[in-house]
Amino acid sequence: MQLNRDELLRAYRDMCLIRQFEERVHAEFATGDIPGFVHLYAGEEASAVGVCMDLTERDTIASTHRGHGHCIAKGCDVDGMMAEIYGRKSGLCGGKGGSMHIADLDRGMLGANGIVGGGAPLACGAALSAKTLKTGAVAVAFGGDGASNQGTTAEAMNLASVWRLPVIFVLEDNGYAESTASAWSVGGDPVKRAEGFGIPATRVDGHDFFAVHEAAREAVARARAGEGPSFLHLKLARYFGHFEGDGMTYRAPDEVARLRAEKDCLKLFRRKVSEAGLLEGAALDAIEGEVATLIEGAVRRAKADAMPEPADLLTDVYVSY
Amino acid sequence: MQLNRDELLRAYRDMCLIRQFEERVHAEFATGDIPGFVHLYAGEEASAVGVCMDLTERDTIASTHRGHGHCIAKGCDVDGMMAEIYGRKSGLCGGKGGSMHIADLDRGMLGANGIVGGGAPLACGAALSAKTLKTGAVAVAFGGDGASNQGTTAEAMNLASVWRLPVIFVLEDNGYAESTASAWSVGGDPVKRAEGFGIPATRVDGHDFFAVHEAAREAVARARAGEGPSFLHLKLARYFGHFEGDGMTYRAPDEVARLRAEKDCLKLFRRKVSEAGLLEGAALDAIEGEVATLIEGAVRRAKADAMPEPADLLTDVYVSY
Amino acid sequence: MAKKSFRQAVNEALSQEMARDPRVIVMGEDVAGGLGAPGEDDAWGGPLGVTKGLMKQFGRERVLDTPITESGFIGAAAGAALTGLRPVADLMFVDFMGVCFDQIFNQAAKFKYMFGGKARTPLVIRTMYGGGFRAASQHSQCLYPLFTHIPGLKVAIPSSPYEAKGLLIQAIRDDDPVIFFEHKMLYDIEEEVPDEPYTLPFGEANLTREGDDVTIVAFGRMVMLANEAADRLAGEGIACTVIDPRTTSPLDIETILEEVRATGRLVVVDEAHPRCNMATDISAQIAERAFEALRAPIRMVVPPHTPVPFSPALEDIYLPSVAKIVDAVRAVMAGGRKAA
Amino acid sequence: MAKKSFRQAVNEALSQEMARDPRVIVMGEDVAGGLGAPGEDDAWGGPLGVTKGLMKQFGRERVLDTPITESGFIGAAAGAALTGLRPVADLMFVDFMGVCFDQIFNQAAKFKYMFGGKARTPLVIRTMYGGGFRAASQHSQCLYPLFTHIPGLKVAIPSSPYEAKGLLIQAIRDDDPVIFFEHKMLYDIEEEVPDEPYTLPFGEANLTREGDDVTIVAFGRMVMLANEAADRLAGEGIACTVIDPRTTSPLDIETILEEVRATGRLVVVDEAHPRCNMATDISAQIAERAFEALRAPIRMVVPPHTPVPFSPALEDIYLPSVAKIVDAVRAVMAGGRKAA
Ligand SMILES: Cc1ncc(C[n+]2csc(CCOP(=O)(O)OP(=O)(O)O)c2C)c(N)n1
Ligand SMILES: Cc1ncc(C[n+]2csc(CCOP(=O)(O)OP(=O)(O)O)c2C)c(N)n1
Ligand SMILES: [Mg+2]
Ligand SMILES: [Mg+2]
Repeated sequence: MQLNRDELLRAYRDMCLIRQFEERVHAEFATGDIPGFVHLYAGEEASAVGVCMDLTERDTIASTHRGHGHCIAKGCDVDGMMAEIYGRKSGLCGGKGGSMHIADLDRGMLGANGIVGGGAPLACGAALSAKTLKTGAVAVAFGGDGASNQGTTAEAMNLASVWRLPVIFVLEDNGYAESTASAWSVGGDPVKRAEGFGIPATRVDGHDFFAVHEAAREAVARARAGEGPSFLHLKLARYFGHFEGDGMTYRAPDEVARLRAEKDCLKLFRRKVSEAGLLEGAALDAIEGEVATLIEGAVRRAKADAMPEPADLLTDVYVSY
Repeated sequence: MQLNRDELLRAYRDMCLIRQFEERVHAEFATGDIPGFVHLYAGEEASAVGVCMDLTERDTIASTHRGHGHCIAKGCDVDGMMAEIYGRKSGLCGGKGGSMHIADLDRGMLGANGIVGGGAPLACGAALSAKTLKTGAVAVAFGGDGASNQGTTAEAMNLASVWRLPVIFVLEDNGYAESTASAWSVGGDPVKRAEGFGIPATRVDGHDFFAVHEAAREAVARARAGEGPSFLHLKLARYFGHFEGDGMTYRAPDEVARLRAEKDCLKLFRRKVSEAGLLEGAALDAIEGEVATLIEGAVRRAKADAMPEPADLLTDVYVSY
Repeated sequence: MAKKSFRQAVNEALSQEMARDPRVIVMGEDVAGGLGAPGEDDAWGGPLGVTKGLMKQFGRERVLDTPITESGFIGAAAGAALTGLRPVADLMFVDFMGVCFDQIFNQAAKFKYMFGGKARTPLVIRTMYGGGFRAASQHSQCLYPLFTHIPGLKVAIPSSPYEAKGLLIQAIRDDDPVIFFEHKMLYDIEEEVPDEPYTLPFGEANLTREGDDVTIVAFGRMVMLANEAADRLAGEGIACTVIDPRTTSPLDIETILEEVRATGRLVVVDEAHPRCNMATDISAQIAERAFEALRAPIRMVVPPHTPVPFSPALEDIYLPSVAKIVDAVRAVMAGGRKAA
Repeated sequence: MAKKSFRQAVNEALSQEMARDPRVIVMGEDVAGGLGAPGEDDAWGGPLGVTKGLMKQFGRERVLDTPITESGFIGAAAGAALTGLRPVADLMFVDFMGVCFDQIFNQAAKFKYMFGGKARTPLVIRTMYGGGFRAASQHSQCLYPLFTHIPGLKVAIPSSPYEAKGLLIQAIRDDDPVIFFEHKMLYDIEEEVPDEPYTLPFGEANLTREGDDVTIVAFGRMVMLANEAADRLAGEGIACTVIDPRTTSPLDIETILEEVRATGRLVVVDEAHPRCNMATDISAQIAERAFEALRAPIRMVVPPHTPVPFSPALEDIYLPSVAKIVDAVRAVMAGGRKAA
């Protein structure tokens, strides 16, 4: 374990922030105030935070439809995110994008993506920029088990392999694509596939922040050293439906309850740091409290913030036209 | 070696037919009479003929831009092919398709394809028809080393894997996609990729008809038995340019001459059957003579045949409109 | 006959055609759902439940869930159509066409022509389109002009439950590839729909209102808005003919010509992006062929040339509306020349 | 200044912009060629040799050959554009857009809007289009209407070597994604092209002929045909204005309006499939905005609604031709109303 106290606190804070953000959006969505399709990341926090831990603002990530966690882990402003989800002018995208398109280029967050598999080629492009401009930056492509079957993912892996791009493919295998189990939809083995493209690949327990971080750290180091792409297959779980409104009848009745009880990444983190005597419970509790205040504020502000104006409809299509 | 005399004669005849067809189209193209893009298959005959040997008319193949060999191996009429290449009304597609779109659905030849990687999903569809309608038929998707990097290929492999389709993916790795070497463009190993999708895969010497046929026979048997897809990686070589007009400066100066001398599939076939005492040289020579007559007739007829009429422009767009 | 929702009408069409013809199969992501999962089988029936129940009726051999691999399975549907099946493939949102368009426009659409007429490709691709769902730029587009552009494709856009059932059954029985557009805001709309199977012909427009002053042409959900506008305008003494062409390819331009010759005034309502869309297509054809009959400029009611915005505040003003249609009709009534 | 071919003009634009700005890179299948192969490096320069020599000048780090993986590398170009490079990606034939359209129309085109204005995506996609090459249905399409339809994209269609160089340099310096269409039958056409770099503005039409009787609008290779038709018609005493809009998005509709107001007659020549194409787009805009000025129906000279046939005998009659343009102009001169 190579993280210092501050880093550990930051990791826990970010994971809590994601969790509470998502639990709250879930609750708010139920009131009918939040428009559109919303896909929540709760349960998968160790992935976003573990992977982004060693990234700087110069490094980039390409995210998915289930992007809130990646945004937070990459440092996006939580008020701006919440306002965006509510469609407010103060949102990170001025209300034009919504949950599925949150981006913050200044933080290296290249966007959630409504197209499954859409992000992997983009991450290759960011990696190409880094390589060509010799910035030393690394790019990460997050994608789900469903996305792993999309042709774009395969193409991006081969491209990264032959171009030796500083890119990391993170397969967040939460067991489902919509209602379809990855056990059925993913033929063979993602790790073998990646190796088939000539990419070093490992499988990691995605509930375990430390395991994720360790694997990501190696991959980041490999990328920074100019040794090309890496692939991580994280096994993890989502707690809510595919999108808000999904009844989740395809899951076992007690499945989520059991996951929350036995596999929860926050609980696991707490157990590990306390067993290792690294952080005391009070510090972690304090973080949870701070985070709650933050989220409360974000929701309050988002609800109060103004909607975009009619004139906003026509701007931002082109730089010039 | 499980083929009887008639089968061996047929195999040699088909390989000769392809070779002479292509050598002749090469020569005719140089005269300027043949319009459009033409990609020749000469050198790769053992693949088409070896793979199609155990297929019947019920079985289907999806081909590529380099499709003449697949057409002949699947039983397409050589006159109709030649006329099509010349854009004549008597062509297999009435002159509307040309070299890149020759098809003959009655023979299970689902079409050459101008889109690299376009055929693999179509072959999955034909395999799905066979499976759903319980015809016992098998589908083959031919594709090049270049096509192996296309997302459609990966998608089709996964689909075939999870649907357990009776389909065989044949990667004709002739070392180049246009002027780019497969040694560069194909990251990792195609056999491992296929295995990564859960598909049994083997690498075969694509110059050796018998090796190809043996591997294909197993794959066909597996498909007919309902055991799902297979993958064959054939290493072979093309003798002409990527398309007619390609100067091939990217190849070593003596590369093709050496291949013709040392690796030629027809020579190898002759050597093997004569060493094994299966066919005598005279029988093979006779075939070459017959084939030459056939090709001569095809070219003569194609040149003499009528062009499509103006009214043909507007037909065959829809069944009804 | 009973009131049925658009969703039910589509489901019924599928179910009846599957019962009628064993070659009809349905495939797509989660068209049944729950595959390989521990809970309910047939858990989804598509994200909005349109195909729910088909799997229980016809089994997984004819209602096939797919991996997320649109090129793969849409291409497979095209290949299956070429070899004896009559697949109905579900492209979920038409916005996803960009990952599989090749299999549609270079493969399925062109088989027949490229192969000299020998192929038939009885393929239906069902897909959701349109705005109002707050689904943002990548889940709200119309894009039927892109498919209408392509020779070899047919394009149907039902405007109501009755239309949906009849047009879908026609699409399934049709021997050409058909892209079938379902507006996601229509699924809960109800009307009387016959229980028995019936077809509505492609290339024959439907007149939902008749009036002497102005001809309005609209597609899909816009027909509803056009009818509402016509009702409102009737109160002002302006009598509108509303034409629902039902299919954009083939397009019943003859009926539109005839009506425009009668009214001399045309408004075209199109929810698609404004450039090279159906509004321009129809305007141009009319301007070429019924020029002398036109008494006022043709008006197009279309969204601005921007992606679909997420925020309800923006999406509401982005979309064509009853008020915009009413304004356009008033404008063509106000301007223009006398009757010939 | 020297005579240069369209091919040379494109090559020179790329070379000069790469020299000027280290962020400009070129990528695509065999844009150099010979990678990993035993023979000549830079063996191809694309299938028609347009990018030949760039790799020798700028090295493989800036002239990147790619595997056959259009979604992968076009998407990578979009991602690179978002993060500091100015990629010129080569889509070889526009017919291949179907395997990578998503990265173009849902990603690159929408970044700026979806992200609330914060992105810029200085991406150029060069691509060959058009018929006459006997390249059949999957290598002869135009398809620029599909890109013109999409908000967020710009679309340029140079009609000559001079236009090609100036428009390509503009495209590369432009901060929005541009799809740059090169007609494969134009590559060997020559004209005077300045040696130094210059830009031609987007959204500003070019008048290649001026005359009082009829306005002809044409795109790309069709401009050449329209000019020829105008020359031929001049012999009959019919004076044509020929407008080359240069870009379809943005479109300089104002210039077209102005000219149509002057001549009262419009012929639009479009090599693209006839439905929802640029001919309909322009006709519709003119019919809406210059209706009163029109003295005759607008005529569209377009191919029939069929895929592009292979046989020269069919392709020759499929394509718009000088004769067809001449006929259309004669027809609009014959019919119609008196001047207002
Ligand atoms: C190209 C495309 N196909 C289908 C969809 C619809 N869709 C959205 S999310 C999703 C499932 C994605 O599964 P996975 O990649 O495992 O991510 P998860 O939702 O589990 O995080 C699907 C099918 C889409 N958005 N884009
Ligand atoms: C989608 C697509 N991209 C690019 C091309 C252009 N192209 C035609 S053949 C070819 C090379 C194909 O290489 P490979 O698959 O190895 O087949 P080979 O030509 O060697 O038989 C390319 C790039 C195409 N036709 N379609
Ligand atoms: Mg998943
Ligand atoms: Mg090859």
